[in-house]
Amino acid sequence: MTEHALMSDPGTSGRFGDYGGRYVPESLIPACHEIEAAFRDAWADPGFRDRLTTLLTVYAGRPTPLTPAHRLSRELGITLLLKREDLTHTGSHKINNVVGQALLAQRMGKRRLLAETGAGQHGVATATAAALLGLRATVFMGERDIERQELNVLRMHVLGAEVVPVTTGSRTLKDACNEAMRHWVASVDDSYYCLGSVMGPHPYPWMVREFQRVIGEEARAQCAAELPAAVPDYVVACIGGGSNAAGTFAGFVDTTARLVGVEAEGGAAATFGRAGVLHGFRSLVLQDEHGQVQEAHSVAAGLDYPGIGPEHAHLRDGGRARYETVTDAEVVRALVRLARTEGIVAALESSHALAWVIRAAESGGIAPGSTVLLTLSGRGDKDIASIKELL
Amino acid sequence: MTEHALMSDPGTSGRFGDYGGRYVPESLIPACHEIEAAFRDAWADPGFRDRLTTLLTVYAGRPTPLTPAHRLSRELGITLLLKREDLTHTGSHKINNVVGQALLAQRMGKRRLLAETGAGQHGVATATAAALLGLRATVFMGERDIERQELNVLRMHVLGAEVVPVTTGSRTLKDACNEAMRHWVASVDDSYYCLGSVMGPHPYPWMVREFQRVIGEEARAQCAAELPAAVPDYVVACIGGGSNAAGTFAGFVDTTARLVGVEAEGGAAATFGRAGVLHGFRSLVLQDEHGQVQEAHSVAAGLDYPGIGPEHAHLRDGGRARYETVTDAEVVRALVRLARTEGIVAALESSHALAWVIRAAESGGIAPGSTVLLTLSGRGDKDIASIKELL
Amino acid sequence: MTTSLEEFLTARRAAGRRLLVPYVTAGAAPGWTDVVRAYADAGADAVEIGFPFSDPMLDGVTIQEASDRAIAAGTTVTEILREVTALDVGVPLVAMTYGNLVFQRSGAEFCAALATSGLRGLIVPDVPLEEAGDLADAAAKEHLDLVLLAAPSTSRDRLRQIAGRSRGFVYALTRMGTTGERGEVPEQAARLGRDLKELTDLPVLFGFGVSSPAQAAELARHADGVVVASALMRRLLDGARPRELGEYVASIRRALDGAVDREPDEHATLPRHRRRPDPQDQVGPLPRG
Amino acid sequence: MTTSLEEFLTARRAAGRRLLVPYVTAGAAPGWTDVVRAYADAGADAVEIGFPFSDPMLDGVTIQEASDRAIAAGTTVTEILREVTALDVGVPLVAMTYGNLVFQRSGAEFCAALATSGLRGLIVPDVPLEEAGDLADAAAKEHLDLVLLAAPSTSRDRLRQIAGRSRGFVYALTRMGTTGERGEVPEQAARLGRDLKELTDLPVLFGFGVSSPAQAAELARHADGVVVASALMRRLLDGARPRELGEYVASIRRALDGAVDREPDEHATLPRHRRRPDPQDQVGPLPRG
Ligand SMILES: Cc1ncc(COP(=O)(O)O)c(C=O)c1O
Ligand SMILES: Cc1ncc(COP(=O)(O)O)c(C=O)c1O
Repeated sequence: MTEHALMSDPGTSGRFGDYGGRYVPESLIPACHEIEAAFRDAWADPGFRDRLTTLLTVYAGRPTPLTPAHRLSRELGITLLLKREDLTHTGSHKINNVVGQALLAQRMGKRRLLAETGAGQHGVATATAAALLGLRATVFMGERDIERQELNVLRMHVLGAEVVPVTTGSRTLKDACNEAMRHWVASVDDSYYCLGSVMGPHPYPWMVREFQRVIGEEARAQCAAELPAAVPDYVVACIGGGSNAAGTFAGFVDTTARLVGVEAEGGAAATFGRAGVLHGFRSLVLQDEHGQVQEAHSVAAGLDYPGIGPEHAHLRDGGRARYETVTDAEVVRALVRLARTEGIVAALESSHALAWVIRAAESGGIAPGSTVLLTLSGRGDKDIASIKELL
Repeated sequence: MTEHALMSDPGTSGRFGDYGGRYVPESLIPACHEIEAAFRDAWADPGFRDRLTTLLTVYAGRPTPLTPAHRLSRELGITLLLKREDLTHTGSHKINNVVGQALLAQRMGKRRLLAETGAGQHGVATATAAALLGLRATVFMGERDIERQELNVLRMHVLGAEVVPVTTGSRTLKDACNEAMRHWVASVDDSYYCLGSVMGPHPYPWMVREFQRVIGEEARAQCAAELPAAVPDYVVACIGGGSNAAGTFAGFVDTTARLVGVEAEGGAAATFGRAGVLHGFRSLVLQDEHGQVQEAHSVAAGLDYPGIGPEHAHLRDGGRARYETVTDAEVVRALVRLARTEGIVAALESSHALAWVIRAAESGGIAPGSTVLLTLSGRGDKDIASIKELL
Repeated sequence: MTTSLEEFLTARRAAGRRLLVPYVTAGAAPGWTDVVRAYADAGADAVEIGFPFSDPMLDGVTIQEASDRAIAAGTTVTEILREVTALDVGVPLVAMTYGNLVFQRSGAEFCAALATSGLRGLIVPDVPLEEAGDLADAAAKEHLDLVLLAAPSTSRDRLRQIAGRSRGFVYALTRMGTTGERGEVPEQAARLGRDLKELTDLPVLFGFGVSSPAQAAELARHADGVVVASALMRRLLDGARPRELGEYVASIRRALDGAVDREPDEHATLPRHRRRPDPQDQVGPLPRG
Repeated sequence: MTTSLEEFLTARRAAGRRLLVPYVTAGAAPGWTDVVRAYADAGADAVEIGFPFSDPMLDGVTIQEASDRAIAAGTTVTEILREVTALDVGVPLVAMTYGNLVFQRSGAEFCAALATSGLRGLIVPDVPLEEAGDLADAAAKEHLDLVLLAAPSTSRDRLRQIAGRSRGFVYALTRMGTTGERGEVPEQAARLGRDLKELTDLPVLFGFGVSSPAQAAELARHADGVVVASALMRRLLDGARPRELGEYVASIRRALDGAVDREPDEHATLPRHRRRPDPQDQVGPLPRG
């Protein structure tokens, strides 16, 4: 894959360099083919695009603003711009992808959306889109996440979705993915698997990135209006599976901006992972010497994932993006700092990106005077109860 | 006051017909004068207006979309349009007013914002604007509300605000207002009282309505683009103090739209109140035969207020707006219904407006085929925990 | 025509007396009228009677609590007036309450009812100058003195208007803030007292935060006297009997009398027992209207 | 050259025998190799050995739990291979695991290791046709049969490709869904079996949800035999000894043998005790490679 083709259509193989592919049971192959064909068709259909754009605009609150973080910028000696995905309906970038996939499911005649969820944001978004389009929704969520993201569980209930607790393994996102896949295998006729990040079998990593591309495209135009240099020096986003980062990077991959993905230290597949196959795709995976996948550990339920989207692994290998880690303690401090300097309570997930920016700016890793675009992937309401004890 | 002057500048007396005025202790009179002068000055200053508009745009997420509620409209046989204040930063229309007042406070050289809060939305908005502008914030909140809106209390803490529990009286919004006023009297030199609704002494009812007018003005233009008749048949909003309704009505008061304010049955000052003086203004107040103010009772903390903004009392007397009540049970049903038909979890407060629309449409009170603009004043995340038991 | 509040207080002041107006919340305790009597006996120059309101914006916790108790016990304006009508304590009684009770029917009706019950003055802290016009007229018609408040934050120009419009006395707030006891006498109070004294011949009384005889005495140096409320109400809520409240008023009375022409720094050493002053020595008792 | 999995099964089928492949998760219980022996003794035509993986996407709760136990007990690929090398049970052993274990170093290395340990086949449910190219080549090089899966959702065209590319047998999924026991034999299984039989001479074995001897017998009617996994693993997790597992396999063996040429509706009344079939009657034991 040549440089200019970065973040483009990965073709029928769904490969991003060595990564990606479609490692699923034979039972799911026809469904994956069907989704790929439907997505190619829809994505090339101006009618579909219009419908999506309309919903994102009149329903989900796009475009989201670009907020200059004046006070924090001053403290850090940089220009920090926040892309405000926290202001979307349901409170995170997840809605961009879900509205797209739900429209696709409807177009395909499916009656039900299946989803895995970690922080609950993707689950809430899925429950939301299902209600909006009159579909049913079944959301798989690890028991541990159900405990720490109770607000989102209740939201899903109010929205009429069925939340299925997953009691296997680490009882977090990884296991919810397994369970959702299993369930999908069994109900593929009437159910559409609405995957929440740039992972899973082809065409998901590509399709989800395309649905999230709107973040990067909006931000690119907003930066052009806001910054003398038009393009920021850094483009930073947190990485769970990597969808908000992929959507953001997609808008800047062909610029001079340095792309930085920030992982939770306890779930840093790009940093500590080895190549492997999980949940239908080949990528970097946290695993022990024997190949058993490890449990991720992060204060942010949405980053508690031992893999990373295949395209990120490819961007890393090629050096186009770099991946950094931050600790839980840095993240909580960053969350509070942003709240107290800018009045924005960001999600713990998003606070990872911020924690890195703070550390890098304060240690000279980001040169003074640099311009930084940071995607604030979601709002922190869901986390307030769980960080109460950490304050 | 003649018909054409409705919802305009109430002059130095701050009177809306028989209502309004400035019933505060002498100690506060200079502060009220100072604020009135500062507001008049700022409101006439394009620089101030620009700064406000910029913050509302790049920070608070304005304009908010107008969402056609397709599925619910079909069920009700009407065209229901939702003005999405739930999508603003912090999740309710309160931010519009608070950003305006906080800028004013800063312009006046104040160092601290005081606020009362019921649902916590105004408190969160105040804490937010204070953080944004580098001011301190002290928020008074009834103990009972602190219990039922815990999420918002934690948000205020994270934002660095001081939350003062009010243990007097009904321990809800009314008492928080008393306490905030008392505190203001004692600290008027360095503190600005950031009042959360169209109430209190002049210039607050007018000023807050002006800061909220953006809702109505945006909605007016959006309706013009969306509706063949340009103007909806009904314009509906919930009423606590009445700020989201006032801001909305201001955009339509000079049209043919019927204006409807919806109160909680247990806090329906416009319906069951008598003229009285409370918290610095003359208006309709729920009181017993002896003149003691009654406690309001509503499932929505933000509507638990025994008074109504003075301008609403005036609009009612003149017949330009009408005021309706709904029960807690209808409200919870309406909240769930909107969630399941449109994927929008509205605040309990906003669900009052919806509950009336549903009842009126289903009983023929709103004729089939009517167009209805409803201001969705906020999102329901804060209420999820408390309605859990009611589902 | 009977002596008005203003005439009564002015006459006493003319006699060289520092004025003392103790406060009681009507209905805050059973037999609260005995408290009024005890105050009068202890040397009060007038008694302020609070008509309890559910939302007393300018009051601190003590008077809030007294109000809540009174309301919970079923105290109403009608009932208070009935009891007051039967009271004859030789000094004027002044009603203090909030606008919502005053305007229940109309300011005129309320004033008429007060006057009929023998009250001589009215204080409504949430009805400032601009809102007081009609009420002042109505009060005047009933020969009821509508007392206006002045605050440390009030401009000199406005003080002049207030002084011009107030009747009975000018109620000077010692400080910004609500009622309640405080330790120090703020410098701003002294200034407000001086300013008002320059602007008006009306008696000027300090209120808010007068919490000890010594403090009362010091404050009185800057004006014509004091209103004492929370310090008394706290004792009443703590279970003090009318006699005990009367003794406390008497101690303030002594301090005030001793304070006449004394320097402030001597107050701390005021002799404990002084001759109890007899109001009759100065101005005769108030004839019933 | 030694007999391949495919040759072995084809020969047994040629002798008129319904093929039976029981499954065990390596390491799920101490002495799991005795389970393999018991299976062989009970008339298995091959034994499928699961190499436990942390995230077994296609497995139901029973095999997930067996995998978790095995991993918790420290089971590794190396350790399994060591134990398998020492196993000689007279029928071919087939590895079943997930892509992540296969690709740890490379498919080629993994296949070589399996072959060295005497395994004859490999099943990787999350490596479908498109992703199987290199792995199939590597397996072929090691004379290891890479068994591909076919599902009820697989198109006829694709079935043809799978059948063409698969070695050893074709693993036909009885239904959409994960492993685990189910009551009925779905109609779709029958159809898939018929389609595959039309397309290939490879043995076609049904797997997933074979949960009773009667069901095994019915399924076998539509193809060449069955893989039995969860029903055995559940018993193992419940504490069954190798001998008891062997007895269960024997009961399936009897049902399969009895089922030859019988109509499906007679299965329910199959006599309980039939002569225990001796595999040697049909095809000789597998010589060690
Ligand atoms: C707010 C927020 N940000 C980020 C993520 C991580 O997902 P991704 O890496 O796909 O953007 C999540 C996942 O739940 C989330 O809720
Ligand atoms: C979401 C929401 N809507 C409405 C209200 C009521 O306020 P108002 O009547 O001033 O709009 C509140 C008050 O807290 C609120 O939080």
